[in-house]
Amino acid sequence: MIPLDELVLFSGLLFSLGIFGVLTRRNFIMLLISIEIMMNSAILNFIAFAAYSPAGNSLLEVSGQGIAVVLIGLAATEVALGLAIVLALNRIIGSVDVADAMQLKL
Amino acid sequence: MSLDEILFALLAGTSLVTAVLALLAREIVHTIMWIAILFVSLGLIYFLLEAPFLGVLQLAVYAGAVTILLLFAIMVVKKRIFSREAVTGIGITSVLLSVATALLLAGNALSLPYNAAGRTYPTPILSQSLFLDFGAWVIILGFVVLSALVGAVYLAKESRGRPIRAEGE
Amino acid sequence: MSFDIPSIAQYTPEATVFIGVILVFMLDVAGIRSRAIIGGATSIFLLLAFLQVLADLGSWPLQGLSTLPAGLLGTQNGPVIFTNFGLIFQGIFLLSALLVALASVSEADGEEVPTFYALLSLAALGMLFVAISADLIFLLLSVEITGIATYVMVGYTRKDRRAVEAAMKFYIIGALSTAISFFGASLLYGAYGTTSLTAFRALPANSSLALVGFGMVAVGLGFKATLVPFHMWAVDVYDGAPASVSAFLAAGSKKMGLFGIFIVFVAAVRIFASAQGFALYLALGALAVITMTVGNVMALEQTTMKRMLAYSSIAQAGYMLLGIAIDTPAALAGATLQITADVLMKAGAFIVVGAAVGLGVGPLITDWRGVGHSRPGIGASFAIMLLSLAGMPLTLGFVGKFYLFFAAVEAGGYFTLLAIAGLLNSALSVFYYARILRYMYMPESTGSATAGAHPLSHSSLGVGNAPAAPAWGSVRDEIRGTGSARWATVVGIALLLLVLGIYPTPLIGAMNSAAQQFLTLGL
Amino acid sequence: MVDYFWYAFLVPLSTAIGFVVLGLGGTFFKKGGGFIAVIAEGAALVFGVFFAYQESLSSTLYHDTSFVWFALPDGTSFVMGTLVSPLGALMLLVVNIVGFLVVLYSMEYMAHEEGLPRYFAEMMLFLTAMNGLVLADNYLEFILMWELVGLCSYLLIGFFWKKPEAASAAKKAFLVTRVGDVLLFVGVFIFFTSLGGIVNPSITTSPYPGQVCSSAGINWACAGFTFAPPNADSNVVFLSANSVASVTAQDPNLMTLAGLLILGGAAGKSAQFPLHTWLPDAMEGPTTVSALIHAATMVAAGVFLLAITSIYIGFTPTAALVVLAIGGFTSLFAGTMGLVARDIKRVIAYSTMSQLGYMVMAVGAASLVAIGPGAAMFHLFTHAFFKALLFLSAGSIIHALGTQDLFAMGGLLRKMPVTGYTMLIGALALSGIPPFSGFFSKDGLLSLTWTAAQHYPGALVFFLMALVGVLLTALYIFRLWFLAFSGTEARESSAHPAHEPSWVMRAPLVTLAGLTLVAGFLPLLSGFSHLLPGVQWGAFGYASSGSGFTFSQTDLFLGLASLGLALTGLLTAYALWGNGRVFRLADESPLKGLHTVLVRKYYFDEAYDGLAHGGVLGIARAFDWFDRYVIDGTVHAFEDLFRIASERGRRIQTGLVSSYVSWVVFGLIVLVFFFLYALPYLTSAWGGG
Repeated sequence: MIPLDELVLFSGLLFSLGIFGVLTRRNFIMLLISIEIMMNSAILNFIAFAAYSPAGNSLLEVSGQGIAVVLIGLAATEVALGLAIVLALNRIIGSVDVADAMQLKL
Repeated sequence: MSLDEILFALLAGTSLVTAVLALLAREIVHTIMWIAILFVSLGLIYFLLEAPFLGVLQLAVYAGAVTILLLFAIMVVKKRIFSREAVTGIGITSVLLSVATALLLAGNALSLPYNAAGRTYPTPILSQSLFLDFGAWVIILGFVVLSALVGAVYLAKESRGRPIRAEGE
Repeated sequence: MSFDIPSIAQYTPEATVFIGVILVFMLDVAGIRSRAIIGGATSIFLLLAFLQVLADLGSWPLQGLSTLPAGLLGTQNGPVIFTNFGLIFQGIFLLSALLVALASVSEADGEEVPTFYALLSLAALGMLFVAISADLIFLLLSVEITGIATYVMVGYTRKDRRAVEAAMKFYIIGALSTAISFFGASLLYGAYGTTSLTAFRALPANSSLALVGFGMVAVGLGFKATLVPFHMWAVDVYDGAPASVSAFLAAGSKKMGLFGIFIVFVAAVRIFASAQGFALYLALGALAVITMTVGNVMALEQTTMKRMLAYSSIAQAGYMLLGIAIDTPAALAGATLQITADVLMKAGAFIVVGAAVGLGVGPLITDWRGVGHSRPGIGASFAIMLLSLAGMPLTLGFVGKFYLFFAAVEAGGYFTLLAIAGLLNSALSVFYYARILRYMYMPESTGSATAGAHPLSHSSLGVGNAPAAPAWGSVRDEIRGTGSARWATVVGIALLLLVLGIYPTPLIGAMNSAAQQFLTLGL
Repeated sequence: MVDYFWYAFLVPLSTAIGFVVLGLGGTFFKKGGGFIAVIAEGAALVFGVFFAYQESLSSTLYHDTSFVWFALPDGTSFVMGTLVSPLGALMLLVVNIVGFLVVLYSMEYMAHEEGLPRYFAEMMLFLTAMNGLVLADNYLEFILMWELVGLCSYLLIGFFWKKPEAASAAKKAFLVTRVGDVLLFVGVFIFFTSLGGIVNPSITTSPYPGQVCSSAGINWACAGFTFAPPNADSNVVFLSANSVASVTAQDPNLMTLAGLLILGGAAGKSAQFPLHTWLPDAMEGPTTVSALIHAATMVAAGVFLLAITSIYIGFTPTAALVVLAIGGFTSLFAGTMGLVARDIKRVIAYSTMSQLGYMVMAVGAASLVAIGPGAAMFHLFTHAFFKALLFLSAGSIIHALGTQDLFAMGGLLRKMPVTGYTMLIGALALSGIPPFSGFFSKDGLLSLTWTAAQHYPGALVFFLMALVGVLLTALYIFRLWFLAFSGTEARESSAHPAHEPSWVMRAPLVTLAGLTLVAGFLPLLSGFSHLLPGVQWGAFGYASSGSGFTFSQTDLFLGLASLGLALTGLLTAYALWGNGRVFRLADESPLKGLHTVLVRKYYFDEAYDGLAHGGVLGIARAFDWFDRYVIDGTVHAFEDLFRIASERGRRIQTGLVSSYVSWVVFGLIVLVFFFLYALPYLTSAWGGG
């Protein structure tokens, strides 16, 4: 069995990589991908903690995996909506670069 | 080191490397490929964690659907699929911020209070509880999907008329 | 949690709103695009849900109509819990959606109408679920319903470049915050083995996991509540979005974030109060003070009305956060009061700004010169809203702020400093609200025409002006310009602010008991 | 306890109805609905006089707390109560008599102005707030009304909003009084936190050792301090016995601080020394507004506040002494400025500041010797009438001539006899010449201050200042009167021939003149003296102490000294600006020595200018400098600071979503770092729990 601290360390690193991506990339699709990586690290956490959760009643024990199922659905939904926004943005400014969408400022 | 741990080390290593490659790739289609590998290796890790249902779900939804969706979006918005773009934002600030996040989370992970033995959950119990114990979450997720659906259909639809240019443009 | 028929009855408000959504879909399929029909239907369903919530709260004269089973209040049932506090917030959320639905009936018809109202109702539905959640995942998912609906609402004028840009920014920061808060939730799950908020309260803070988890969830909810430094999207989004959507974001979605912070942190506060003492109050208090100060200072130099209102809305979030940062029943009741006031003030102000085009007023603050004279009804209503925002007595804004600061002083010690910071901030905010009032009622530029004349303008000059013509003509123009539904909403909000400001006793009574129950009974 | 006091809310309600009617539909009425304002204020006057009369008959207070405004979870509730007290009843008389006359006067005076409905609506709102203020039973309600009064003052000063001077004067008044208001809030907070919630109604005896309590209502300090009865709901009631009992258990330094902060609030509204600068500028408002708000009522609210708080101040001699000092100094200081003003309204405005200084001084003295603030309230009462009279007379001149420049006037007595003589009565009363009311009230408060100076020698300096002020008062007001009325014709040709106004404006003048004549004798009525706790009938050595009159040589001497000073001032003014024979014109033959007067006038004018430049004006300039650079400078520095911060902050808002993300991540890191490391550290540093 994989040690829990390694799992959490791994998911933390994955999360930080996601943040790195959000901070550095200007392409909207890349931002979506980075956020998906972050969501995946959260899902991984839930599954990992579910595997190691302390003894309790049965309802609580599996909830980590249940949450993970729901989160996968949520993340996919978010991507779909994000892509719709990409299309709308691309249609108007002809670009998916967020640096091209800077009219609102000051 | 057990087989599980070796496999995990391999998969985690693959995941991190592919994530870095995906985020640094200048060709967005390459990013999609790296990300697909990342999703697959994550799915395999779920199998290692005795969560086969989630592993399958990960492979189907992420490595399958989401990747294809992303590729599709690129095809729609880009005139050419292969087009290099600059990674513009790597500055000292962004690197510092992400390293700081990593350090905080890593420090946190290394001070975990317990490391109990693992346990397994058969898929039937999970599926049963999804509709009984966690029914509320699923219903709420349904509402999330509904509003995303309404919104995505609306936004993606070609609207009639020319774009409005804001004043000041 | 199982859904038998008796238990479904307790979800009457949610079901009513959802039936409204389905009706809108059916009208859409029937090819109806009229705002009067769709908006009217949505408003009716939101109103019914609102009345049902009032009945559940036992408000006069609806007290007999509650559909909540006896003994349900205050007991957790799976991921949901019904409390008076939550019910009050359900009312607040429905009110904000209702106001926006009513006011947007006056906008132009178009293909986007069904989508707009369906999403508005779905967003309201999400907020209703937030108000009854007793489980962190349930809470965050419900927040996500509203989040996703509002991302699209911001960009629903999809031909407007600024709106789509705003939607894009909102979406990115929103999705990022969602990811952060779910990561935090996973850590909390790891620390406690459960995601039940009531269970959080019962368990000790046994690890740094919980600390980090609470911090990350605070980021995700703080984004919705526009706390500094998670506020930067708000200004651009409120600016770029259609004004009615900005009204909904400022009045509804923000309050949802604050409510989320309340119910998550009331657990955190209780846990840490024993283990960590005072420091968590310090963090929350500092966050509140920073938020209000940044909001107020930044509002000072804004040139466009919407951005000014956006910063003022950020500042208001700071005041409301004081409710949990002080953590007494009085403070929580004061924050709820302030939230109620802010729903009316901010929704009203953004609706007025949305009507500006119809009134022939531009987006700049200076464009409002003389509006108080030329548009008496809207001008007076807007003035009341601004006075209420500034916390002038006899308005609901004053009652909320006074109550909140009073609670801080009463809590004593360090909390007195929070009250002083709040008072100083209110004093600062008067500057920019007064500036608008001055433009509206004292357009100084016209002074140059008579500046050369002798200071004593009256008999010595012989220019006895006849009293101005009766104002009904300009009121009629004004209603035509804004649309009757929007005009009525704005005037109604202003009257409500005054009436509740002069006689807030029933409101306060309800909030006091709810806050007390919330802090002592359980979630 | 008489039941009909329950209806005391009718007084503010009458004008509130007037406000609503005029505010909503003022434009539909002819002449801006002036008659509606007169009717509404007339009703308020009838109710006000009725309740004041009932209060003077009964020797009890009426206190109603049935209307709970809102309640806190811990049981503290805020009550919008009604308190009919002696001082409040007196104020009801002042506010409504002057208010009614001024509203009546406005009907003609303001008839040709633009925005008349707005004017009357704002006047109604002001009167509502002022009546509410005097009937308030706790500090919270008081502050609400106080703020509303300030708002109306701001609106009315800026009534001619097209005039930049008026707009800036309104802003200045708003800002300066705001400073005072903030001090007041803090003071009240201190009272609340240190006195709130303590209920011990059994203590009704005097806390001053050795004080003999004769009869209730006369020696107010001995009346058991039941100015407001104890009230468990409303924690910040005025002066209830329980509060006083707990004052003695308080930290004296804290109480001194609270007293000084309250003084700050009063100084802001009553234009006392450091916060006085707004009042002269406020003369940019219509003259009627100056008469009602900036002479008789609102500025008096500061004195009223000090009076109702005087019992708290009395526990800390330091605070009382400071109150006395501020008042005494202002009375002299404002008088010197009054000497140099050219604008007729500004002269009266300085005189208002000076007279308010006397009242503040008297409150301080009353606190020091631990008797009721009746002397100050008596002067407030008489001053309201003669000052309103002076303003309305000045308004009559301005209405006729269209100028406010004193040196453009002259010889008006023949053309405007009613205005001239009524203004003369006002001037005589202001100077303190018997039998006009000002003599009695000023004499009373001077003798009180003298008594205080016996116990606290430090007060002597300010007593002397006030005494010199008496001389100056007579000097500047008669300078004004002589310049305006003596002679036979105007020094400059005026665009409008001077004429007497119609009865609508004359009636208030004559009524006020009549009141000025009789007001001084009112304390002889035993009922009325009940409204003036602690007042001394100081005329020529006779002091009334409720039961009878006692004679004192000190009082006789003081009365004579003050009268002598006033006469000296009058005669000096006459020698400088009038002519002996010209002055006699008023009595005998109005036809002599015009040429001489003109020459003499110019001569003294220049001499006076030289003197002013050298001396008085120098002092005035120093204060102007202080006002402009220190007070305004501080305000501007803050404004600039925030503006720069705001400008800098705008640059962070780049519009690039990635930078927003950076801030979110930054916030995340700070928050998590705090939770992970700072929180445990702070906990160990401060200790848990």
